[in-house]
Amino acid sequence: MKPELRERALPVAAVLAAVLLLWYAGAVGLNAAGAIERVLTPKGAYTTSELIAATLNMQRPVLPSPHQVIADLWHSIVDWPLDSPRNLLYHVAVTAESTLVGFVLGTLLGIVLAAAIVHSRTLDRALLPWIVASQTVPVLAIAPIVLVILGSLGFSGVAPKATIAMYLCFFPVTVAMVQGLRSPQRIESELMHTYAASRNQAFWMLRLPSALPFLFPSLRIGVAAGLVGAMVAELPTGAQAGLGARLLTGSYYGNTVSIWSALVMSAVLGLVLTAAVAGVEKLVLRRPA
Amino acid sequence: MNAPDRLQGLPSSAAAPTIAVPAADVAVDVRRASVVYPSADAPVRALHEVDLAIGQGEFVSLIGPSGCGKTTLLRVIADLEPISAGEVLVNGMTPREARLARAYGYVFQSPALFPWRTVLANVMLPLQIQGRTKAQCEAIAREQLERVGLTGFERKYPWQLSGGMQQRVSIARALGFEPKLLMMDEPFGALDEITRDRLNEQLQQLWQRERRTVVFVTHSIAEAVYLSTRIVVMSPRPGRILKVIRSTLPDERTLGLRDTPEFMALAHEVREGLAAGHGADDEA
Amino acid sequence: MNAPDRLQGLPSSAAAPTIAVPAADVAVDVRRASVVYPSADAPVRALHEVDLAIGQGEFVSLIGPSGCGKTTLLRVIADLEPISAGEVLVNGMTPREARLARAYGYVFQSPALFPWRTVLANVMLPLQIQGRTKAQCEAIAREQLERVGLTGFERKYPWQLSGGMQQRVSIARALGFEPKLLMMDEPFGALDEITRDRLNEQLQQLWQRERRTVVFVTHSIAEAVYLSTRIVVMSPRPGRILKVIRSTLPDERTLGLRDTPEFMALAHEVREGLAAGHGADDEA
Amino acid sequence: MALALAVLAAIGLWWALPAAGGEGERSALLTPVLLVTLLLAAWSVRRVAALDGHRAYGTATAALFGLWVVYFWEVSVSLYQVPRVLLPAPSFIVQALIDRWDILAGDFVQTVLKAVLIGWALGCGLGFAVGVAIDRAPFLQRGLLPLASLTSTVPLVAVAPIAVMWFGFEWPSKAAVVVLMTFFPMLVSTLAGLQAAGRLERELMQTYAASYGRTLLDLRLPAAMPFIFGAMKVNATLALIGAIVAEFFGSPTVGLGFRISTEAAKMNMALVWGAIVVAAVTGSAAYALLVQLERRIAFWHPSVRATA
Amino acid sequence: AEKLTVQMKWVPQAQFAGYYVAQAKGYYKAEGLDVTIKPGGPDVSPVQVIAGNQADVVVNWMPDALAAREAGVPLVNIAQVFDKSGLMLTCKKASGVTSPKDFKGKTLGVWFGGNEYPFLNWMAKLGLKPDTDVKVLKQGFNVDPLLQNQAACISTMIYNEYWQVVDAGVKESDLITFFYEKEGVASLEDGLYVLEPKLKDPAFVARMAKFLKASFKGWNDAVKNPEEAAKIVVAADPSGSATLPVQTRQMKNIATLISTAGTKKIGYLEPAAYERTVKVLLTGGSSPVIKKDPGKAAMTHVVWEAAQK
Ligand SMILES: Nc1ncnc2c1ncn2[C@@H]1O[C@H](COP(=O)(O)OP(=O)(O)OP(=O)(O)O)[C@@H](O)[C@H]1O
Ligand SMILES: Nc1ncnc2c1ncn2[C@@H]1O[C@H](COP(=O)(O)OP(=O)(O)OP(=O)(O)O)[C@@H](O)[C@H]1O
Ligand SMILES: Cc1ncc(C[n+]2csc(CCO)c2C)c(N)n1
Ligand SMILES: [Mg+2]
Ligand SMILES: [Mg+2]
Repeated sequence: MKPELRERALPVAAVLAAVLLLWYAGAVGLNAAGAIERVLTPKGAYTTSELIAATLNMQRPVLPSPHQVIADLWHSIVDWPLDSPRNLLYHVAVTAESTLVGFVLGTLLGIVLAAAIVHSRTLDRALLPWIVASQTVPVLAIAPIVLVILGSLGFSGVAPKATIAMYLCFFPVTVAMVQGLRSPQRIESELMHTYAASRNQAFWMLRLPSALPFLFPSLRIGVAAGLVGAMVAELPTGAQAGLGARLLTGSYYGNTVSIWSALVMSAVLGLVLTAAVAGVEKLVLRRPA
Repeated sequence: MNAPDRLQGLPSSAAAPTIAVPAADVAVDVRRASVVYPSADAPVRALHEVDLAIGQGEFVSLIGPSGCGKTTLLRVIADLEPISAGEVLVNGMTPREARLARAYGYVFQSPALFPWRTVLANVMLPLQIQGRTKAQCEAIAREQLERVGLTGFERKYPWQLSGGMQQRVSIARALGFEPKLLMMDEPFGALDEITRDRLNEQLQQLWQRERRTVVFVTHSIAEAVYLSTRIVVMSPRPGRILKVIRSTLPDERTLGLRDTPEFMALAHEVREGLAAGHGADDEA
Repeated sequence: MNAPDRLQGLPSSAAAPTIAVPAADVAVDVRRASVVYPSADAPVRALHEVDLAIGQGEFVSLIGPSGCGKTTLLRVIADLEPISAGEVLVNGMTPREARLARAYGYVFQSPALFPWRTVLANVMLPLQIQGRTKAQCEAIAREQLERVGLTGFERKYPWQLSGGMQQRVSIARALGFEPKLLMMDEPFGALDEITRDRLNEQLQQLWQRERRTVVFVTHSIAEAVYLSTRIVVMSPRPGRILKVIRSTLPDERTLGLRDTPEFMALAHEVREGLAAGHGADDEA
Repeated sequence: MALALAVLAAIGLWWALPAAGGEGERSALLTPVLLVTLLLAAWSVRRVAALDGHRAYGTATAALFGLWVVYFWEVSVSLYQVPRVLLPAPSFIVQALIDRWDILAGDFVQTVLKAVLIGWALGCGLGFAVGVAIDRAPFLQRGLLPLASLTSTVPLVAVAPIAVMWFGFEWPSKAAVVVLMTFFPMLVSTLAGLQAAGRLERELMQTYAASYGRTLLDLRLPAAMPFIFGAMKVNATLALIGAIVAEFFGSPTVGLGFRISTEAAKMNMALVWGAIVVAAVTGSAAYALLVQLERRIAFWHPSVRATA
Repeated sequence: AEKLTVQMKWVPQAQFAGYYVAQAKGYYKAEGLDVTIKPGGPDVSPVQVIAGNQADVVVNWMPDALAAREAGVPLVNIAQVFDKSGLMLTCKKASGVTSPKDFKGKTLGVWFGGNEYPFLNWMAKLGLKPDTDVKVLKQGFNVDPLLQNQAACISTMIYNEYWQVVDAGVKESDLITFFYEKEGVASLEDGLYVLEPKLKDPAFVARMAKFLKASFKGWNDAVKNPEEAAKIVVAADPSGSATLPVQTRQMKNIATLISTAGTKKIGYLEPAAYERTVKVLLTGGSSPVIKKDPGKAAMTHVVWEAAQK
């Protein structure tokens, strides 16, 4: 177990180190102009190390340095109680909730749609092109309207946000599942055919198992898409709670550092969610060596 | 012109005129069936006006050069391939109805095991589909696996088996659910002679005991002669029946029979038919 | 204990002590090689301390019950499977070096054709990899396809062929690039007897002409006796060599030979060995 | 037959619409009629779907279904008097499409031809290239994959303002967002696709001592094609959404996203939906094009053969 | 208590302090109202919200409201809290802009979505053609374009974005500003709007009057005591991004836009100011926000007068 851990951790650590290095370099490069203009006075009189120090600790940097972001994260998590809107974890929880609800609904919808499409020619021909078209409708553009309409239908709380998350979530799942459910080799389908297996049996015993390798990658993409959807949906709910609202207000108040800490948090949340899906995948597709 | 009478050698009507066959006695009735595979260049005539009637309880072997349409004929009977012309009846029904009535079992030319199922679970599959209880399924599956000499491999996955072992799993799977009509496409092709002999003997005994109808594709002349009540020799391009040979061997058979002159004469006849089929090929 | 001397019957050294074999003459040298497949339940000992030396220009057949490790042994020589213990040398090199030197051709137990390539393009593949010109590749491929009787199918895709035809494409592919060492895993398993005889004859002539080293897996005793200079009988669980039979037939062979008493005696010997192998299996 | 019946009912309903009088009873009366027409429409779609023999029948089914959706949208909007600022009737949208086509054409050029096309090509190309490159380096794979998956979980609403900050207002910042969005799906699919070649096929190439490049070219890439096409298709829709949404966060005064956001604020919903229609048609067309291309290139794959 | 929902135009900040103060201090409750304040944001359209029946009354800018009227959502102004515009163009002196004449050839950041018409009107007045004489950017909701020097000037509010520029480290001496109010192209900002048909219902009018009464009280308090108002706003921000010093400063700036605070006239829409805004909107650029004069139908004093009792 140990060496395996090292085998996995080492590359991640190495790449992470490289990224941090690049990040610092980027911070110096991108912030230099602003620092020279706004921070380093009198103009022109500064040493290189002063410049670097200034770029890495600006009030309103183009790209905040990693330690600024980490410090901000740390303070937001440690300095406030968990249920305070100033604590980032509070917003993580809000976003995670709508993401998860949307993800579960989206996955179910995706699988059901795929199963229906695979089994019904009418739906395959009539629906599939429109499902594709539905995804080319920019969500953010209609999210406000969708939220208003959902609101007038009596949905409130997580439901509207989860709906948007679901809308983004179900598509990759549907596409992958349609492909997966159609992936059984001809001879395998014919075998089931000779048994006069019912559609139901063929679905559970052949189509679904052979679709699983397609399903899980799509779930990983789906959960990420759901997270994006949940955050997008947080904007037109009026900048209330959630990581999306944090990003918005951070950007609005010009607080670059808090944008980046919300960004890092959302990425971490995404990573945790995909890792959870990957864990389920390992469990389900587990085969003895 | 050269095509033999489609009822030639049918046991219950060896002497009777063709029309006299009572429908109840005919398990499979293929009438002037043709199959054409469309293709970008020239369409392939895989079967051409094939006529064949197989009685209940018969053991019919199909033999012929590679690519002559044996698999296609089996697939037509099993409702896996539509015919371009002609008519096919299975137990008096269309192949489709027969399939839905779960009238037959089919062993494919390649094993077609599900990689996510263990060996045992693969054999249990058709039984589960028929809705038997889990315990029943498992008992039958274990028994069948023992028959093909795979006890101890129940919990392995298909990819952990050798080619011949996979083929044996596939045979066990088809035998397990005791179909009235059994179709087998080169089931013993990947087996060594000893194992093959053993399974041949078992299949022969099974047929003895239960008189199921069997349609059997093989490349081994000895196997065909040993097992069959009738041997159908086919020739390719277009795929058609060249000759139907009625076995003169007694129904009760042992492996020892293979050294008898009667056996050898039959084998010789089949070989000649085959050679003729190859000749037809070369002409084309 | 029962394991035969690994050099038993090696032509150039039939009488000499084992160490005297000049390295240059040995094409394949397997020394106390074992392969264990790890498994969740009990690990499978697919090969157990196998000893085998194959001289340049020999035609060696491996025969044995299904699952006895024939494919595994071939894979070990071809550097497709690592050995758990022992040593394997191919032309004095490790299997890996030999593979990189493109020292051999391999025909798999199943056809392994690329579905996106036509039949012709599939046969051209190894030639293209060797960097021959397109025209050359195509000429050779067409010639090989003719040999296996598939002229006219060049532009079809694999899924449009019957099982036997696919297998023949795979044979044509392996023969096309004229490897010094040829490994064939049940190449003729899916073919009818006539086609099989024809290809047997061609293979025999090829070997006559060019004296390539061939390691050949088969389930047909007749085929093994007809083609081989030595026949290796294996037995399963754990996979090991039971017996090595040196052919007493002349190098020059025709199909007629098969009716000679000498041939039959050899076949009998092989069959006995096989039966013994099956006995070993039943004990386990 | 079914079609004719449904169309008849639909026309009847259409006439009844303006004719029906009083506010309240109007919808009460027409709703059952609407439902019956709905059933007839569904039936007609089924019948068309059952048709066989020609490729065009598939498209016809989809088109018919779409027409019915548009029809019921139109009817319901006027029947239930949905406010125009929430959901305009299709006829309004078509009107806007016709009247303002010059504006929308400019937006199309700005958003689709510049940002989407370039971003999509770059993102897919990069994802593919990196996938092929790190396929050989398990070390990098293990290190980069989690990181790359981060790029897909960073929501585009967060990236867009940053992209504007770094790459300016013009299309390069939108293209950058698109690159980031499309990169990860392509990377993951490429890696999965490269693993898709069967063991036997790989071993065959091994016995030929085929070089890495040869194996890649002759075996692994062809085997990966269905996966790569899958990613390209998903990316086509992602890229459109990405570019449009990115324009919400600062843009020149042209572009589909600009149009949608500014016209929405001016309550000009017909033009908003007009822009959305342009986006949807573009996306669907791109998708259909890729499907056709896939049929040509991955013709051998069972999933393609099954539907061919 | 009677339920009432009000939709803000932007995120919770001192711009809406009056409502938050009235809520926090129980003025609404005292009137027998149970008020829900919905925060807004760049993606929230108050018009859509009220059209979808998700709010009874909205805070909106007049250009947006009048455009909505033309698009079929009959909004009516019932009160105008801000009687002055806080909108301005902020430029860096380093860009070379010293007066509106220097705009030619420069890049200017503008808020779109109805807010661009005062700007277009101004450009028409200056004789500058957008996109040829000046390059127009659709500005996001922050001030980065100016800080990154992507634009010579950007739109700011006196109470908010301007200070963000300053907070970012740009010295006020390095900036030059142009007020719309002073250029004569201003339009009315934060006012309260309801749907016209509802005003037929006396009960609705009465309820709105109570709302106005309490809100005005809140506004008066907020103007008088900015520190307290800021505290209330910060506490009401669910995103946790608002800070006390920033909101205090904003409240003080907001106070300057409500010149009627503390008087009887608070919230009264001057018909002259209304007409001036309509004129600006009718003449702005090539495609004006509104094509026909709504007349007096888009405003009413009925509710305001009822609130005076
Ligand atoms: N899907 C297909 N598309 C086109 N042609 C096909 C297809 N399947 C089979 N064929 C052609 O039909 C002919 C008969 O094939 P079939 O599989 O029935 O032969 P077979 O007798 O079973 O041969 P084998 O003994 O080699 O298995 C062959 O020539 C083959 O090329
Ligand atoms: N990948 C694997 N994992 C685990 N066990 C395996 C694997 N491949 C083969 N085996 C086992 O190794 C043994 C030898 O297999 P091998 O394929 O060499 O047999 P074979 O002699 O070629 O048989 P056949 O004639 O049936 O092809 C078998 O018992 C098989 O179950
Ligand atoms: C998309 C969009 N951006 C800016 C504004 C202008 N605006 C109205 S209220 C407000 C808050 C002031 O700090 C601002 C900036 C708008 N209406 N819509
Ligand atoms: Mg066949
Ligand atoms: Mg094998």
